[in-house]
Amino acid sequence: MTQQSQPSADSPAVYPAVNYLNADRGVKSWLLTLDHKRIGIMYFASVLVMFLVGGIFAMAVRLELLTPGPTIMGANTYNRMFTLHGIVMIFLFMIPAIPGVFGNFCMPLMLGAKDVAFPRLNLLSLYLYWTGAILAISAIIFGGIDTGWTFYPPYSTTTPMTAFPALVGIFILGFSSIVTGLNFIVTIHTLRAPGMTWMRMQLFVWAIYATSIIQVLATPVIGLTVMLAGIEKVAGFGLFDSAKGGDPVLFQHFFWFYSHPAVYIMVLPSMGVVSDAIAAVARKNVFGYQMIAYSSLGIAFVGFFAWGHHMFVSGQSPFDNGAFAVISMFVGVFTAIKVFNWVGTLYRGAIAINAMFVYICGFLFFVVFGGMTGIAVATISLDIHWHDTYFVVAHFHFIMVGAVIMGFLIAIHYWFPKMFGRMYHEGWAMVSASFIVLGFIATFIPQFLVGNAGMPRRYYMYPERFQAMNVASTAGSSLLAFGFIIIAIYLIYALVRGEIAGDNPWKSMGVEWQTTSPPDKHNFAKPVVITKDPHSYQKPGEEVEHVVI
Amino acid sequence: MSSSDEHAHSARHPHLAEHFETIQQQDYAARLGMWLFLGTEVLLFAGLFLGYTVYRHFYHATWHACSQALSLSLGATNTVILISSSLTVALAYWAVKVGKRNLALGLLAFTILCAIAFLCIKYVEYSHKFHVGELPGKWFRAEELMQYPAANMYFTIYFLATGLHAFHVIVGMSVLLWVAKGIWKGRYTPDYFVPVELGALYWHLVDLVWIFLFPLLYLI
Amino acid sequence: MAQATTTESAHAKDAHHHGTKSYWVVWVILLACTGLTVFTGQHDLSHVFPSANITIALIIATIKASLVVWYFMHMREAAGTNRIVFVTSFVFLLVMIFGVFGDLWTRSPMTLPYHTPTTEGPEIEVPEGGAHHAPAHHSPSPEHHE
Amino acid sequence: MNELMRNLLWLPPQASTLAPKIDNLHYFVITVTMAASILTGVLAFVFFFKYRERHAGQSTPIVLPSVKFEIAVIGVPLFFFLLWFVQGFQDYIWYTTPPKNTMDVYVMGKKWMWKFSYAGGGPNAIGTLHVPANRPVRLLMTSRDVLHSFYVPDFRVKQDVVPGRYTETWFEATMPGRYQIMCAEYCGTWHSQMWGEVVVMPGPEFDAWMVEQKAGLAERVDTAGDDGGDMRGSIVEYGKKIAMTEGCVRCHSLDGQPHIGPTWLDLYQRRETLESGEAVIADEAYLTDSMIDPRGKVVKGFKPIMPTYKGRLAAPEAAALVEFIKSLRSTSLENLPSKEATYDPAKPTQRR
Repeated sequence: MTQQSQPSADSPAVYPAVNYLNADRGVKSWLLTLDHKRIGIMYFASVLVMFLVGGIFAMAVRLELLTPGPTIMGANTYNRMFTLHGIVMIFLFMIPAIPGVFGNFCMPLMLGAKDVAFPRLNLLSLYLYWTGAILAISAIIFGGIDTGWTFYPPYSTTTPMTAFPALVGIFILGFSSIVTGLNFIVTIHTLRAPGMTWMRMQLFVWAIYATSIIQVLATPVIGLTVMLAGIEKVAGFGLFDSAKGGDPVLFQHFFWFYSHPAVYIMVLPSMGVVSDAIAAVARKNVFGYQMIAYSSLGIAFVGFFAWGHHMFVSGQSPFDNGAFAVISMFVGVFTAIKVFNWVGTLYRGAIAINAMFVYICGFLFFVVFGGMTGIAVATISLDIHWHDTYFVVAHFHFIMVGAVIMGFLIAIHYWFPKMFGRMYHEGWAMVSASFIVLGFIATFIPQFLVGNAGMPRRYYMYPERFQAMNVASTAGSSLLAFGFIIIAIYLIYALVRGEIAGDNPWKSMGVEWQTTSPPDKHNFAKPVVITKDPHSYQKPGEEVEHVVI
Repeated sequence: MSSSDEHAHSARHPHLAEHFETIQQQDYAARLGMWLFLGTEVLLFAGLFLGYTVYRHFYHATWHACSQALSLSLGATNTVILISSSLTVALAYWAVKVGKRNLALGLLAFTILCAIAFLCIKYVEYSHKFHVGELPGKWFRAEELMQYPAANMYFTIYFLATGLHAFHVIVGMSVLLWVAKGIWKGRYTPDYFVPVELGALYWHLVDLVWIFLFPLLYLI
Repeated sequence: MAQATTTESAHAKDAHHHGTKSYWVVWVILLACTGLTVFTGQHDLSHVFPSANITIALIIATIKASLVVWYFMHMREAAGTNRIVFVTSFVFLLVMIFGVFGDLWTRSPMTLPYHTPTTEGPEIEVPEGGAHHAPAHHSPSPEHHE
Repeated sequence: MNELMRNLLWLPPQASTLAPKIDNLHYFVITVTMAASILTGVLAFVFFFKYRERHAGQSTPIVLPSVKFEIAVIGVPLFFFLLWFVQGFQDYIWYTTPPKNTMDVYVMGKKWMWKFSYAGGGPNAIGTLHVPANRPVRLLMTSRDVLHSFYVPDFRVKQDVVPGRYTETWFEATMPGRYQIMCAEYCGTWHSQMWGEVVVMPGPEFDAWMVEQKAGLAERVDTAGDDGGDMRGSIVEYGKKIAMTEGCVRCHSLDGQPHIGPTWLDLYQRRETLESGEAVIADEAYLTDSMIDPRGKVVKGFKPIMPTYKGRLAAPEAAALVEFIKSLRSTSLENLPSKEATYDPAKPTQRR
């Protein structure tokens, strides 16, 4: 297939006998592989385990909050639970998930390349991830860490509990993130297929490119911050200790300089996945391709200037609060552009009815609602009431669960046939999708309300007046957990006995669908030449109506 | 290090990895990867420069007094040493390109010697500070600086910045040793020298950071 | 071949074979700059303009740094993307510093760390012509001080 | 309309001059957010039904946005966002500049309690802050150990409390009543119990209270001063003296030895199981009740022989005893005293 040809719908689906999965056997072939697809699969497995671990901590927190008083655990255990929930979910699942799994697996395929630019560095990134994960999780054994995932001194540096293993773990995870970002930037710059200019790359590749820029430029700062917190805790240098002249608010500047761009590291890849998936599901050209591509870069750069809106009530001066608030408003505009263009892509499309579309509808609603509550929280006067309450918790879960995990699920359902060559059961996928969307709403809408009522974050015991909403939220979270269990079941079933998917089950025009699924060890039998714009679905030589809104 | 993955062998060019089309493409990728890595190093030190400027803003008088306590002569000699080592490593890179293998090895040896000299001077400065008690945090007990508020903060920043920089000097030395071994074994020749360039780039960055650290710590 | 930039750096490769004269010249300039910055560092120049010392030192350091980057690190022949990458990292260094200093420059004096609070009540400073605070005219009663 | 929206969004009552300002902007922002997200969700569903795939391989038109459409897509959201920013920043500047004639109160956040002392020689108080209604009150806050955050939901007021420096906030309560203070910045084991209360009294009633407090300050303490405090010996020694004179130590040991009554070492916040089998946390309320009505909640394994101290102990004496019990802590991990974090102020520096 030299030309980017229209996928032949009628040829019977065939499962290639030799592919990257069984090209060479043995555990050593997996652990020392240089194949970006295998590294992607190993990332996939470890990221799912981390999601399970984080989910268990989440359920522990939710069960504890069923009653105002102590329910199933003591105060210190509860503090450890929500801290570990934060650390595991953010550093071990959200940040590495989509870039690590689908960035590794799909991005080189989308570029028409044989592999990433530095395969050995890619494997190093996976090993760094595993080491960091083991160290971070080991914090439970060394007495647990109860400082919250933000490690604010002076509490984090004076608490009797050992935060050191977790800090070292995050330091190592930072390097894994830098190395992945660096690898992807160089790959996108150098290994694009002939004919693929920057404007013919798929939108997922644009999103991964923007994410990698943030990963490379922001992560060193958290590496230094975590190192300083560790030194401060062990050696008492007094950098953030007011008794020795330090300023605790300075740590917050250090921490959020990384952590705000980090939230864009999490959300940008899932936006890229949705851009690709919407074009494939609606079988239509992307509405405003340049706008979506440039808004990814816009979010990447302007996201670096807005970290101060996490510190509106921390004692920051009114001038700086105002400056950060204005800049945060501009970051919101880029997300709004993306949403309008996604909905525009659906206009006059040929939308296929499948589970992915249920997720996409949920994704659109949650991105808009989560995003605009973010803008609401960035309005300074409202933040005085909302800061550190459950309103903020609900906002970032709307973005993290609503947008990022929904995007992760869309990516799984979209590329599962390409990764494993088998198809999952569409009916069960629809059922679990509705469970997930409804469970999500039932979990986090009550948290918005209890946040409005004034319930602060990280509360082990709370006044009775907040109990009703907390019970509703716990009920919602169990529904959400149930939805994830169904997904796990039918995906594992499909892995073993799913029907053969064939090269291009979705009839998508993505470059990654030009090769067999699961793809050969060297990706493409014949080198790919790109002649058309990406996501363009008209058949060659067919005249199609051009509409300009 | 990104330089470590250029050694897969294929028929087209002895050092061309199979997923690259041409050696120029691979060189371009290696250089871009190295410059990105240098960007992350700059941002790693950015945090310490921020800490320095913030606490200098708070404790202006203390900063002035404490920087007098450092020995300017040792700092200046260190700067000269690093600048000269930067020169010799650049010449070594040039020597490899034009094929003068022994000259390149000699120059690299001189650069590594300069690095060792830098670390020795650093050791002298540190031991003096440990002796006098100009130490960070709770160990600070230098009498004459006691009357300045938060004088320990200056030495916290001093030890963190110069400590991290010394660590990078050690890493830079081992990179240069690796490059020297490559030249010695004849792997880096006039038609394949990019890893030498990357090693030189890393050493220049170490020198670059010291160029900024020296005036801020010793002269203000 | 979409990699236009790689061919350009290929030509640049043969431009390398000029002599090493430029390296030595740059080395001499660097040493001169170091001498200059040491000299200016020892004399208090705040009468020239406020915080003159640090500004001069930073200017000289930037000159030295850009010399090292331009000649020693071959930024002269490097591809465009490498330049953008390295410059952006310095831009974000400045963004970080000015973001934080937006806070420090505009804080009210009372909220700065070196404004040493007693454990109980602060000495309320009356800002020049600022709001007249009730307790200003009498400092908190003596028994508040430890 | 205001009440409807306030109840709909579960907002607490508006008990300060700041609350209506914030809530009005809140209603505007939330309605626009709801409208936009519902519009997007509904539009997606409408397109889903209207443009679903009729037959396999159906070709779709190329739809491209015009420049006018792009400008609208950028302009409309930006307009709303900047409008909110302008309104929000105005309210914020109004919130950060206290009026001239405020009454000053120094607030000290300490691991899991709030301490207030009034400027101009007023009384000290733990946990309860008496303020006059319709008069601005300015709080000058600092922390003894870690970060805390002074948060009164009903006033919509929140300000972090940072050790080693002062942060300032102000409010003007409008409705007399009792409003809960909560700590909003995570500060350790009992962060969720670091509550206090703002008692808003009508103006004249407050003035009378203040006069009575100041008069009584010389010989009697309203509630405890600081544990290293400057009042007539610290509250803890005062409590210890009462324990000796009233004979509590005859039955309650102070060092953990089993005795006639439960030991007082590490008693505070300990989970006790009573004769009736139900578990209870030994907090201030339980300790004070047990002094007044000892036979009400007897701990399992002890005989109900303790005499009642109702009428023999005045309120401050009971409070002092509770403080004394709270200070008896072994160095177990559970409630490590926050000693090492207390700060000794660096030497005062001359103004730059």
